[in-house]
Amino acid sequence: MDLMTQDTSTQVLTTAGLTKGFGADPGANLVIGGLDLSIARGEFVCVVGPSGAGKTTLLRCLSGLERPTAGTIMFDGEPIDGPPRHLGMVFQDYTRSLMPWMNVLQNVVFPLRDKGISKAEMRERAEESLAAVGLAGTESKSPWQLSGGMQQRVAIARALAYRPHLLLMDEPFASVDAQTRAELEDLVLRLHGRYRTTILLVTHDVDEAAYLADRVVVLGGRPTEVREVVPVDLPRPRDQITTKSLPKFTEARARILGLIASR
Amino acid sequence: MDLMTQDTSTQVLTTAGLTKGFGADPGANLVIGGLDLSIARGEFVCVVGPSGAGKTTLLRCLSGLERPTAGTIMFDGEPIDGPPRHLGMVFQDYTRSLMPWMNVLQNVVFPLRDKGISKAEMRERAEESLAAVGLAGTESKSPWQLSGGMQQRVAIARALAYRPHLLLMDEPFASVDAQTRAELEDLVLRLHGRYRTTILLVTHDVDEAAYLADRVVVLGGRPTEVREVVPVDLPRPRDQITTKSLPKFTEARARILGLIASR
Amino acid sequence: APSTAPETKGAKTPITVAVVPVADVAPLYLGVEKGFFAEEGLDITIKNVQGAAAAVPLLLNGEMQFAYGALIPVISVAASGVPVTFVVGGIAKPPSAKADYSAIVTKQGSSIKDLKGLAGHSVAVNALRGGPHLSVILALKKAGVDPSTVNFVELPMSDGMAAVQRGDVDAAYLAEPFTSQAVAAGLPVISSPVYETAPDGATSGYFAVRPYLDQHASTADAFARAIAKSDEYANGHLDEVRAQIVKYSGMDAKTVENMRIPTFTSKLEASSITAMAGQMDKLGWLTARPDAAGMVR
Amino acid sequence: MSARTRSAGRSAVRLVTSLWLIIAIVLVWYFLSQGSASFYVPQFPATVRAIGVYFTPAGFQAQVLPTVANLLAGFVVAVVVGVALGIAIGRSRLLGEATAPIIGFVRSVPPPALLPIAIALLGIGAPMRIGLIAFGAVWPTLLSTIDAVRNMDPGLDDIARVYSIRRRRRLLQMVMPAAAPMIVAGMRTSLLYSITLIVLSEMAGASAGLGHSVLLAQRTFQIADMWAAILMLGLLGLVLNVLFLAFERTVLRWHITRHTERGGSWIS
Amino acid sequence: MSGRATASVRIRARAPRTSPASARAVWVGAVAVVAVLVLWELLGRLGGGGARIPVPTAIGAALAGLVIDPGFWAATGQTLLSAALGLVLAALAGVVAGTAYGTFVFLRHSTSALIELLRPIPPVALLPVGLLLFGTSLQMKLALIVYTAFWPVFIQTAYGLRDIDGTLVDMARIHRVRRGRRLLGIVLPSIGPYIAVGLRLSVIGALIASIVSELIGGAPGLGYALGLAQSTGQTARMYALVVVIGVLGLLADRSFGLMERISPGWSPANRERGRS
Ligand SMILES: Nc1ncnc2c1ncn2[C@@H]1O[C@H](COP(=O)(O)OP(=O)(O)OP(=O)(O)O)[C@@H](O)[C@H]1O
Ligand SMILES: Nc1ncnc2c1ncn2[C@@H]1O[C@H](COP(=O)(O)OP(=O)(O)OP(=O)(O)O)[C@@H](O)[C@H]1O
Ligand SMILES: [Mg+2]
Ligand SMILES: [Mg+2]
Repeated sequence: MDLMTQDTSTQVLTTAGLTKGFGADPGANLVIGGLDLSIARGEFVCVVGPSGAGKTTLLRCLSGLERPTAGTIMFDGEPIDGPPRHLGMVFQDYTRSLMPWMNVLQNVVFPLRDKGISKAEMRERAEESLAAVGLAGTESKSPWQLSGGMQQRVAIARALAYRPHLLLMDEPFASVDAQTRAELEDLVLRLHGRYRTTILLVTHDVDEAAYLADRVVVLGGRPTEVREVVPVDLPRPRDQITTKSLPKFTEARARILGLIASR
Repeated sequence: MDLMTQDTSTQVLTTAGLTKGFGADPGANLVIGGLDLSIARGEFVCVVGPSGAGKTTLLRCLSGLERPTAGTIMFDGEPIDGPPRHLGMVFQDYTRSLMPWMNVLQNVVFPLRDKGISKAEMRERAEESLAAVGLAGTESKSPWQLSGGMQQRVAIARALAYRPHLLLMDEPFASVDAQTRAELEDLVLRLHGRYRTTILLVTHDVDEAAYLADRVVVLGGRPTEVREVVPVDLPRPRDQITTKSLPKFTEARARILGLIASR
Repeated sequence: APSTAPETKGAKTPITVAVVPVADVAPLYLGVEKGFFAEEGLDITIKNVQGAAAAVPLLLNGEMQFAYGALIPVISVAASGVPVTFVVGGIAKPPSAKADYSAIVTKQGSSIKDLKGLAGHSVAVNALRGGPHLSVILALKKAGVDPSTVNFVELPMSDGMAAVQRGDVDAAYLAEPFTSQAVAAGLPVISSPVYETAPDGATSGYFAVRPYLDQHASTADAFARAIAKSDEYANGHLDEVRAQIVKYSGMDAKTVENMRIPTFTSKLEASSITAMAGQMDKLGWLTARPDAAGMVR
Repeated sequence: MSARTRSAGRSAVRLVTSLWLIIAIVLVWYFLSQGSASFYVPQFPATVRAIGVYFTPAGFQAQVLPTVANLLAGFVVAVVVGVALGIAIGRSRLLGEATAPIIGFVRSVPPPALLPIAIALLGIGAPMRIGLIAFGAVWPTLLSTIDAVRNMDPGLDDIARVYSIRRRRRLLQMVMPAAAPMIVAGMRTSLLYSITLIVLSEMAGASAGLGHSVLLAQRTFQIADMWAAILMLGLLGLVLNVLFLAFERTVLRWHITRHTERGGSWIS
Repeated sequence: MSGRATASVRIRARAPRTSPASARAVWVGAVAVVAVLVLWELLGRLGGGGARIPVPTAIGAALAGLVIDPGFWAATGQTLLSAALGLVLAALAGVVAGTAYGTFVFLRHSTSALIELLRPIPPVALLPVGLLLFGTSLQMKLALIVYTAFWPVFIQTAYGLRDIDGTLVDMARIHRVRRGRRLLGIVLPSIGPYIAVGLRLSVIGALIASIVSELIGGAPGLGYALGLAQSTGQTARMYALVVVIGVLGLLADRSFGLMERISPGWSPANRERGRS
């Protein structure tokens, strides 16, 4: 784990000894036990790990939603205290993160309000990002009139329309079909390329992790630690056919799979 | 599409011209348009199709939860009117299908009550199925204290403990890691082999569909119809390594992928 | 500052009087119609309230100037330290049992034939520690019955007759219009308590608070004079009284036709108050003995 | 160990924060009323003395006990009827449509006008009082239950239907828990209504009781007595509230812990 | 594949839900009301002397007498006006105070004991104080109405705050959505069903408080008329007034029920799924 030796000046997000437990005595029921991680500006990091390992918990801590039991989290060189500016997040529990009393457009636009963005631009951004996730024309539908995968894409569209500097995504493509998933992966890659957004994405799909990331963080153990960080040294821009046929891709993929299976 | 020519006496579930629309004028807003399908007793059928195609809607109609706009559904030779007996179902929206006022064990045991099953057996079945999905020891936790993937597995455990004759599963493994997913696939296969349960499983993972199913139903079109039914002629019992390395598997997989991509 | 002397014609003094819409206040309405109050330079507004106690806050805050009330509740108010004073009398003790607007009634065929029979039974009164309650107690004493053997039950007068008929209570104290309704329904009357127990002179009156009276003595005098004139006129014109009652209470003419109309009097003696207060005190109803002389103007 | 001292400290802080305002108000009252001649601000000592009467054995038995018994009985009837009827109405469209106008009408009848009806139907004893309290207090629970049941997550019904859960179990273990947060809110208002309805219920046929004391003191202008009886009603409310909160914590444990552990305040 | 080709796909046209359903509601409700009235009339006529509640036909006659009296309409106007005014004030205060109470822990802990002590004070008991302070004016009525109508909204609002989905709050925090916007976009819609129940209770509370204040305090209005009828033994007229008040309450309740039906189309009760 050579993360700590990296130049920290370019680091957006750094954790040191991040520890998190739940319940009346959090110290005794640790979910995450002393996790060190650091993410550079503009980096695309994927997180993989078994179900229940603490990936969501990690994201909640990094986003400032949850206070760690011990350890520090630095964002842009300052200790984090509540969600920082320009942070976007796609929640794993996407159905619950949509407001049933708002239609799709209103849901997407909601975070943009009060941010000094003109009505016209809000609408434009929302429509653009809805179109990008393949939901053009659903603007006036209610969330509960959409299929599961469509709801998930609304949540993604909301995060995209927000144009965050740091984007945390918790299994964002879990409920969409293979074809759409590939399109969404490429969409996120384009976003990353265009705006240099720093992205942290949790996934269960090893191919996806290898395809998207600069580095893949493999979590494991009890309490959870960073098992290994696998650098993915693939050229950008990437695309589904060429990138996935590169030997380096297969290599990274195999390495991650091996790490996961060895638990 | 040679479904209609099959011997219908062994068919558990048959639909003819199944049509479903929503809204004030369902006829004008069709989601499913005249779908014919028939599933034999003990068969394992996977359903794939783009997000928003109407897979969940189809499952809801088949389970008797939703009334079709037109067409008929026969269950064991009789028109369906409400959920039949011995039906198990894993909902796509698994978080919502667990009751927050019950702990994990109570949630799993809940459908078993009043069914003439002894307390001891209920508990045994629940613990057995919880262990099978890798959740031994979480019995007394509340659903909201579990990770997304764990909640999904509770929902699966509930369906398993119920020992249904017909099991409908809506993207049941969407939120679990690759390793666990493989284990759960094998678990479902064992269940299918042991009890001859008829299973209809919706998935976005083509590999999964090919690995599990006797036949894969590919949905597509607008309104949705059966695009094609791909028979998967692989020997049972199957296992992750051998089965997936058979040429027939690759063949089936490629065929399904081709059908999906051609939309 | 409405303290203009009544003699100043033209600008009339506006006053508001709080009443309970029963037959007792008919002279007030009649006097207004006959112009007795205008003659005294008063521009009068009449407002209904639930009872004497409910009127007190309105007198205290100056929204109303006079209120109608029976002796007992006003004595209670005075005993608690509010400086209330009667300005003029209201109704007098009825001249005969037959003319009594009050009655204790029982059920048809009841074994209770007189007050003696009430011992060990229950009687409904509309307000415990109120005038009716005291009347019944005094009537019982007079008949030689220990009041403590009687179970007094508080019940709105409008429900009294039905409660007797159903047997919820054995007897009930009623006043008009319920007395005549009960008589018409055939309920036996076993006592006319007000006639039997009330002191001579007025049993009710119009009262005000002393700070007001101190500043507006002439208005109070004018009011008292107008009431006296009205009483006199009313006592001589019962038909007009009934017509007034129909008008302001909304009762139908037939009911009012059968009602016993009280005798109106403007004379209110301090001795009546002393006597009543003494009885109340004996029963332990008062925290302090009010100054009876100070309660009459 | 440190956890225990921390929690002890926390409950001490809790005690202080929950009492300081009351203490402050009592002090202000004490000093303001010292020279007061106002008939509506009774002197503090007189009021305390009047309250003291209720705590003598005789006073407690005559004035407090019957009132509390009727109150609790009325409240329980209101809650049981409200929840049962509410579930029935909430789940049956026909019943809902049939009862809507009757409910809307009946519940707007002013309580004082109910008194004669109650007397006509139930006499003047305890049943009438309990009936009046129950009748007046049933609405919050009833309306909450109807609304909660109607707004239940449809997913729950799906589960019940798929697994053919029996009606009884559906009611007890799905509908009622799902509706519980809102039902409990309604019950809280019902409890409040019950306490205020005591006064009405003791307007007829009573010769003792807290509600009767309020009326009697008002009529005879015993302001200190009136405030004493009113404060007793307040104290009664306070005590019942503590009991209710304990009940609520048991019934809604899952709801409350979920809210505090997952979610927290919207304003954070 | 011959089966599917047949053109005879029978689409069961489901009529739009709203209008015929509410027509049915009126119809069913009317039948139920008539049934109750007939039962009452029969019971009253057969029950004989003991019951003192007049039968519907007698009340109907008194009602006919009322509606031709212009004073009655003026009284109705006065009662309704003060009730409506008080309700608006109480609802605003209840939502604001309830939200603050449910949100701020220190505030809650500091005031809960005091509130629990004050809440049970019956409005009727406060009347003398109200009369002293405000007389029989509109303010007195309003004070009593606001006091009565405030509590249900307050309690419901405070409870509703516990029922906000944590994920929505997290979503708002992540996007640094302003508090005001959270309040409008998340908090109020979430607790909407709670407030709705509170309001439905309050609207009747306001009406009743308006009437009671007139009945006891002597302010002009329907309650005043009711008190007059009661104290002068005009039972049929009294019940006719009760009927009028009940109908007013019913109308108020219905208008709120209608509001509820219109606004949250998203509420599960109005969704298509789960209604089969
Ligand atoms: N509020 C809570 N109270 C108690 N335990 C919790 C709570 N939240 C999470 N946990 C526990 O923390 C662990 C990690 O949960 P988390 O949701 O972070 O897992 P995850 O890695 O995201 O899993 P998945 O891939 O299934 O979503 C789980 O064992 C879970 O039970
Ligand atoms: N209650 C409803 N009202 C209106 N439209 C609905 C409703 N339910 C579903 N739909 C529409 O029906 C279509 C199919 O939805 P369904 O949930 O069956 O899709 P799905 O195939 O399961 O998709 P996914 O893979 O994303 O879960 C969608 O376009 C959706 O918008
Ligand atoms: Mg997770
Ligand atoms: Mg679906």
